[in-house]
Amino acid sequence: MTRYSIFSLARNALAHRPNWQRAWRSPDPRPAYDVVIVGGGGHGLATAYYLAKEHGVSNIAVLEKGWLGGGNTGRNTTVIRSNYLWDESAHLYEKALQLYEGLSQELNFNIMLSQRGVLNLVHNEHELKEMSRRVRAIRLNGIDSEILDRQAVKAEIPVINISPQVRYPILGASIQRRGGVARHDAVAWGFARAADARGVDIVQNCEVTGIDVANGRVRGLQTSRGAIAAKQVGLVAAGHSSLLAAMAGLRLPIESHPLQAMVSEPIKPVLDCVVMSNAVHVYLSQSDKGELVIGAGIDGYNSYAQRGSFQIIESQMGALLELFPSFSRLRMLRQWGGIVDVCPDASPIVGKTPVEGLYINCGWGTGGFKATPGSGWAFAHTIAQDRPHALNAPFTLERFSTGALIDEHGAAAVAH
Amino acid sequence: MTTQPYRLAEGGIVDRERPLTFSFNGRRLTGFAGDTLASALLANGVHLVGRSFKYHRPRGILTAGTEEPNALVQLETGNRSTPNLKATRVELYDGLVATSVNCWPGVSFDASALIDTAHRMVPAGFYYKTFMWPRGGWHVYEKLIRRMAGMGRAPEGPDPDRYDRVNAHCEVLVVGAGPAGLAAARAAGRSGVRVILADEQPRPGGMLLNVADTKGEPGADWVGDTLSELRSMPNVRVLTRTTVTGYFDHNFLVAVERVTDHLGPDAPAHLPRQRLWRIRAARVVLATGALERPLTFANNDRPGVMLAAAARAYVNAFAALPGRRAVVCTNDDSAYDAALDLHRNGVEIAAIADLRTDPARPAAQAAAAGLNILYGHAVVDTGGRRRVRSAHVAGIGSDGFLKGPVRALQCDLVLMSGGWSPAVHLFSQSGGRLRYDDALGAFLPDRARQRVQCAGAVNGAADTASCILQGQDAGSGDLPAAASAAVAEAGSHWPIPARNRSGEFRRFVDFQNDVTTADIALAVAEGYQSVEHLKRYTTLGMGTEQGKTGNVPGIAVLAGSLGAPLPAVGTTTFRPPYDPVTFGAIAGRDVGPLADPVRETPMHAWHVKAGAVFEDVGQWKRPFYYPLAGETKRDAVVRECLAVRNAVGLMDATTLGKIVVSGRGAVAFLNRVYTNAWDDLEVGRCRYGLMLGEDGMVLDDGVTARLATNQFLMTTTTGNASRVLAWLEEWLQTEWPDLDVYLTSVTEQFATVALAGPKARAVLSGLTSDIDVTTGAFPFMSWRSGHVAGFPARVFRISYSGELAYEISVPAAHGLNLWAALSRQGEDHGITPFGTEAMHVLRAEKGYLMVGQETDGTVTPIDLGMQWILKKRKDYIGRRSLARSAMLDPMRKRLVGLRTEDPDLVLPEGAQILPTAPYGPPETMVGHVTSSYWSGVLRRSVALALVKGGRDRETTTVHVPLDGRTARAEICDPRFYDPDGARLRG
Amino acid sequence: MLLIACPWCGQRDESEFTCGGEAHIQRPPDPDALSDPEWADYLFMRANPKGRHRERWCHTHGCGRWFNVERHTVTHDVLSVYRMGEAPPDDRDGDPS
Amino acid sequence: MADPTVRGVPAVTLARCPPRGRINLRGNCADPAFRAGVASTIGTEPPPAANTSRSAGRGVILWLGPDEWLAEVAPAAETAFAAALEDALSGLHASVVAVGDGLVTLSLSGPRSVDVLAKGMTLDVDPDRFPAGRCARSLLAKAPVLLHRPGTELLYEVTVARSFSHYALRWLHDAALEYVQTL
Repeated sequence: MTRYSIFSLARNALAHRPNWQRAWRSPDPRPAYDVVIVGGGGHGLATAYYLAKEHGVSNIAVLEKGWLGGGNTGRNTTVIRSNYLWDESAHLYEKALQLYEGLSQELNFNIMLSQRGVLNLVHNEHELKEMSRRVRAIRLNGIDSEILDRQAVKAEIPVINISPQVRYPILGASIQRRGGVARHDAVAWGFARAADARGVDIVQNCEVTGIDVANGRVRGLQTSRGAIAAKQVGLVAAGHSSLLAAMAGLRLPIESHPLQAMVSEPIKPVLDCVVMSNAVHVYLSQSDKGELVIGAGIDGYNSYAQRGSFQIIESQMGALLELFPSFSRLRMLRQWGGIVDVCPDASPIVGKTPVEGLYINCGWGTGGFKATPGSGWAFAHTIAQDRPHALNAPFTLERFSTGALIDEHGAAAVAH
Repeated sequence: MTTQPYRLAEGGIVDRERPLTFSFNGRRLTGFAGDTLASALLANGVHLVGRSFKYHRPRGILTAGTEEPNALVQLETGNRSTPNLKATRVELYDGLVATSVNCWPGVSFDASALIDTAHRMVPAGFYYKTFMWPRGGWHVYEKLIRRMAGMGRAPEGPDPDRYDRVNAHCEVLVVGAGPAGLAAARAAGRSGVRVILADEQPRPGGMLLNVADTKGEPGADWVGDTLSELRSMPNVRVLTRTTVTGYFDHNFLVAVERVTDHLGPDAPAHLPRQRLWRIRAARVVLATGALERPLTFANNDRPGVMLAAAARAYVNAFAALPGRRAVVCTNDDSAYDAALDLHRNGVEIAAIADLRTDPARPAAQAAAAGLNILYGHAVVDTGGRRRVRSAHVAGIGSDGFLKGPVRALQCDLVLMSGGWSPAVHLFSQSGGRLRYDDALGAFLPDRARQRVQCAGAVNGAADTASCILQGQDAGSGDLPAAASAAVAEAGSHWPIPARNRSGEFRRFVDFQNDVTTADIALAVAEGYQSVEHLKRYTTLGMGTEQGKTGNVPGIAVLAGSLGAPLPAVGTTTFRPPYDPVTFGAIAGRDVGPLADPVRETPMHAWHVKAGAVFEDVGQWKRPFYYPLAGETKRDAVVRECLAVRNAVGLMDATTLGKIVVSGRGAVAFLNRVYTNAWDDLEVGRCRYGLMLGEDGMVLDDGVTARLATNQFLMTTTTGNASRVLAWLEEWLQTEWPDLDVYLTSVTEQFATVALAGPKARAVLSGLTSDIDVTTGAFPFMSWRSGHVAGFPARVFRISYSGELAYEISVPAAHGLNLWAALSRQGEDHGITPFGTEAMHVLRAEKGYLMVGQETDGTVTPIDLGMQWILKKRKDYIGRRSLARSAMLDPMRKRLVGLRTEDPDLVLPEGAQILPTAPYGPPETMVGHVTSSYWSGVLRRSVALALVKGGRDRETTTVHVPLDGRTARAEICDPRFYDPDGARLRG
Repeated sequence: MLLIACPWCGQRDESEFTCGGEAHIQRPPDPDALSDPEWADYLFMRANPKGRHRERWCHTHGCGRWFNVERHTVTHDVLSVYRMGEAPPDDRDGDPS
Repeated sequence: MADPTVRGVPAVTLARCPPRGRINLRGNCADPAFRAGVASTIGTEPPPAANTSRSAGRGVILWLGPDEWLAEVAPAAETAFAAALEDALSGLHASVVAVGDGLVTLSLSGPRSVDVLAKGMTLDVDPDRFPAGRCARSLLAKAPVLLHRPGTELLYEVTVARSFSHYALRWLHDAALEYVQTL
């Protein structure tokens, strides 16, 4: 694969006709693979990449029912952070963040990781106590996190309204300076290009219609492009986890809900970090294009429609304008929804299933994008070694029977 | 008054009696009432109005409507400044101030335009290929790139305007008031049902406003008649300046009415600037018309290159000439009408280059008018910088290559028409399927998912007559008749070959984002071949007009490069909104003082007078503490606590949830929702109860009193009041319908005052004659009814402070008076009002749990050391979950007390607990501090914590890292004060 | 914004309702008789179908009644509404749930 | 357009009604004994039809749910009525709870009252769709309300929980400004 660089750009600029290679091939599926990853989103592509790179698995396919990154990878608000309360989550998301920090170089694809800082605003006494608990735990886990008072918040975000007169005044905030945003499509494309370069077959427009299981072991898949035999199968299809699991006779503790987001028209830079508020339910950042990227809460009903109800946008907008009264005359340019698979404890399931050779990675709820490389890295290990890595060992399906849940509702009180 | 050199002497809808002065980029200009900013600029000969997003190329006015990609302006200054408005949509008012966006120092000389010369270095997606070094370096490059991007600016201060949101219901909603929409509204209106007709323009009429009246064809008169009939119908509501912008499930549509934008800053203050309509329609008729498409020839983006229909609108509707000498390039018939209208108004038509060799409808009129028509020809390039100066015309062979010589024609206007795209956006939003019509070269509405019909140009109808026909049918609910004549056939010559294939040329598909045919070819070559990948990789159609002009040409180019038929490539999904929506309008009234309800108790006024500091608990305002002059929070809280411990205090407990549980099944019900047994509770007695979720985690707690054999009064925590009631109702209605129980919330019916402290009895006894408050007659955990301070009251002898205490409930209307009476009565005893913080301290000294502080949804009663409250045998909600293997783990975090080595040290709540001194992260954390206060009565700090192993670890020392240092504390019994509870029974 | 027909109040806006998730999940009469996995199945496992979905809604800001809704999770069409305790309507043709 | 008055009548009039006695009633309307018990005290049976009210000499009964009603009586008589109902319904599965102090009723009248309500309610409050004797629990912006149209004139009663009354008043006032400029 031609390396991307300022020089290759120059070469092509001078060339009479630019000749860039395809970022990835588009092969027809072969009849059999060692490992088949179902789901061509960030997590699936990352899994394939790390399987090839870290574990030397050579015969891998990624099956995508539509186009690469067309699910939540291309629909989220691109926030990246690792400031989670419980040790289990903190370690997993921190692994992801560390991989993100070197990802552009590793993939030779600029994913535009912008560590501009993520602020979590606090609006009442109860939240102040929660923040204190969270920040202390995060720091003792070796992850960066600071507490800001009202004035410090204003210093970080000049356009924010810290007046005590508003309904829910800002009392302070916590900030993870290593947190930030990245270009979501680039993460999928970068992993796809790098995985393809290592021989992974990435097959788009290939929908899985059945999972072949014989005496407790997975044998292969039925797809819209024919049967494919596989020694091992990893299910990584946010928004369709329950449906795929059902094909193997499994029930999951998951419900799929719409999660909505929107962008404003592009404006000159006014916001240099990511701002979140659980209490008033809104979070936003400004893209490099100048659009304010704003996330709302989850709709209350199950849906696979990638669209939600307008009232969610309305209530989130009221909250936004309380924090940023000067944004009132800006305009919503685009609005969309994704499908999030929500677990009862707002933590993912990454590990083995009762079916031998079948592995599942799902239930990331609103936290999937920020975990992408870590999720793929740990899942690849789980598949290659047929046992979870210490990082994802706590995130088993069994925990719902034993009760050893990892309840991150505090972290997910508002969608990120 | 300055003259308007390009303004026609007559015609159009502008009011020449009402000249308006305005400023553009600092230039004072004049227009007329009825002008848009765009038409006024054209009338003044101004074409260079903006700069493109990426290359900062000079851009002019391309369209006459919502689809405008180029002419974006920043309107007004200060707190009313608004970015990125389309000049083609801004109605002119006197004193209007507009400036071009995304250019510095100005629109005619823009420093950033340098980029354009290096454009080959920055093709689509270039940023994915560089800026990767050094590691983490992107954050640096990013700052520069961000400054280049971004179009207009956000205002600096809060928005001074008001916004409104209103719900509307109708049987028929008609979107668009062109011929089809007007006819549809009239037909529906005549049937007597409620009709809403919404149109984005200031005046209804649609395309009919832009065409010169032609004999026979319905025109302005027809619009006038239809409108007056509609206005005479009480069941019809006509909304102008109203854009229907979102089509959601169950025929819910969102429209934005620009109520005062056309009046500018002087609009009456009591009127909203904009009104967001939330419309629920039984049936929807979409008469949204069609949008003309540009052609993709080299340098098709110069100022003065304009869509043919737009030019027609400016001449006919606004009497503004977009130029003096025009070259027309088209692949469909409608451009001929434009050429004729311009010609009629004195614009010289240098040539009409028609890509088609034999147009279906030969342009007889044009020929008759002596216009120079070149069949099989096209504009292949243009000249000029800040304004088009020439158009290069050449023949196009059937092979798609140039044929014959290239002629340069001098001109100051190039009109293009690449056919029409029906405005199917709303139909697509509604879930309707689209189909590609080869003959029309356009996507048309196919199968609908909701109750919606399309009529007119959006359906492919071309001439006014068939639009009206379709409108009538759709309006009366019939299936629209097929169009007698369809949108004129459009040859799909995308892209148009360039003058010299090697040379320096760009053909723009997305004008705002500077996406060229080459960018699309590049994306295809690199494998970004799905429409969605193309869009994301090149930003095609991601501009502020969402690709209204560029999408179909772009997809056509994609199809071309893939060698696939266009329908196979497909279209991208149309997402709301159709047109950008002001944030303020979406928020409506939910801002400022109305952002969220503020709930106050009947005693609120007293608290305010007493100088209370308030705490937000949900929507409630609760007194946090009552500082005296010069007192710190800690001083005040200590004073309040000591008053309760040594004398008496009173607290507003009104916000606690109160639920009357009545019916034969009441006891059985309580047995199921609480972990303890209720059968043996006597009338007149109270009992503490703990509620679990079915997952075994503590949900809520509170005291419940037995009012009568089959009637109980349950209390819940403030924060959970409504949640618990809803949860109980759910169990009753869905699981236990057989249980005879009714639940009634009386939270708001009663005002409740907690009277706590050794002197509480003395105070109470002085205010009641019919309640015997002696311990024997009124023991702990019982209640009595009677009168307090003359008000009918229920008095509960319960305590959350560990002192002798009563909670007195009276009808809410008497709350303030009761509070006052108690304050007066207690004066001699030093009665002191105390807030929630003192309450927290008092209960923490006693080791009492506080839901939400000791619990966080992951804590079981066993973790809290409350096995005593768990029924052994009988079932209750959550019981089974407590038996799950992980719940029995002895190493779960359990509630303990913490005694700091340094008695003066108050540990911060949330502090983490280590088994050993810290040795560097990641540390092993065994728990955290849940509550921690300075105890005035014990003259030391007290703390509660959840720690692995819990009280089995009593007397062991743990380490608590603080900022900079580590504190040591000993695990102990959480009951710090009066452990055996002698005081509250006394 | 969904429009939901409350069995008592008729068509009302979604904002008046609360969605309670999958319907017809009976609380086991004797929880102690269940294994941990069986209990987890009642507590956490959900069908989460793509297509026809039977779920519980409460008219929270109306008559306060809980009832059942059969709704399509892709089109969001409300296929039927029936009261608590009533039997679900027989499966019609349509997406399998 | 802003018209402070429409044909001389104030476009909108917003007022806080004097205190009322109110009793929350639960019971089985299919049971004749229940209906009779209620009728014998209030003077009329509870309306069985959803979202309707019935008035009698002694009070008004509004439908809240299939087994729930709100009886409005003179404030002074609340306790007496509650006691009488307790007796009349004793032995039945019914519940009688006085709630008069917990609720506040606002009245909104005038030709533009419908438009003001429409700004905050998703209910179809069109006079023809919401005729005299109609009532409904719903939301006014962010406040749970009970809307009632007691008579044929254009007057709507908005009943809210006591702690929401400030919000509801302020909200309605703000929504009405457009039509009356000042209140």
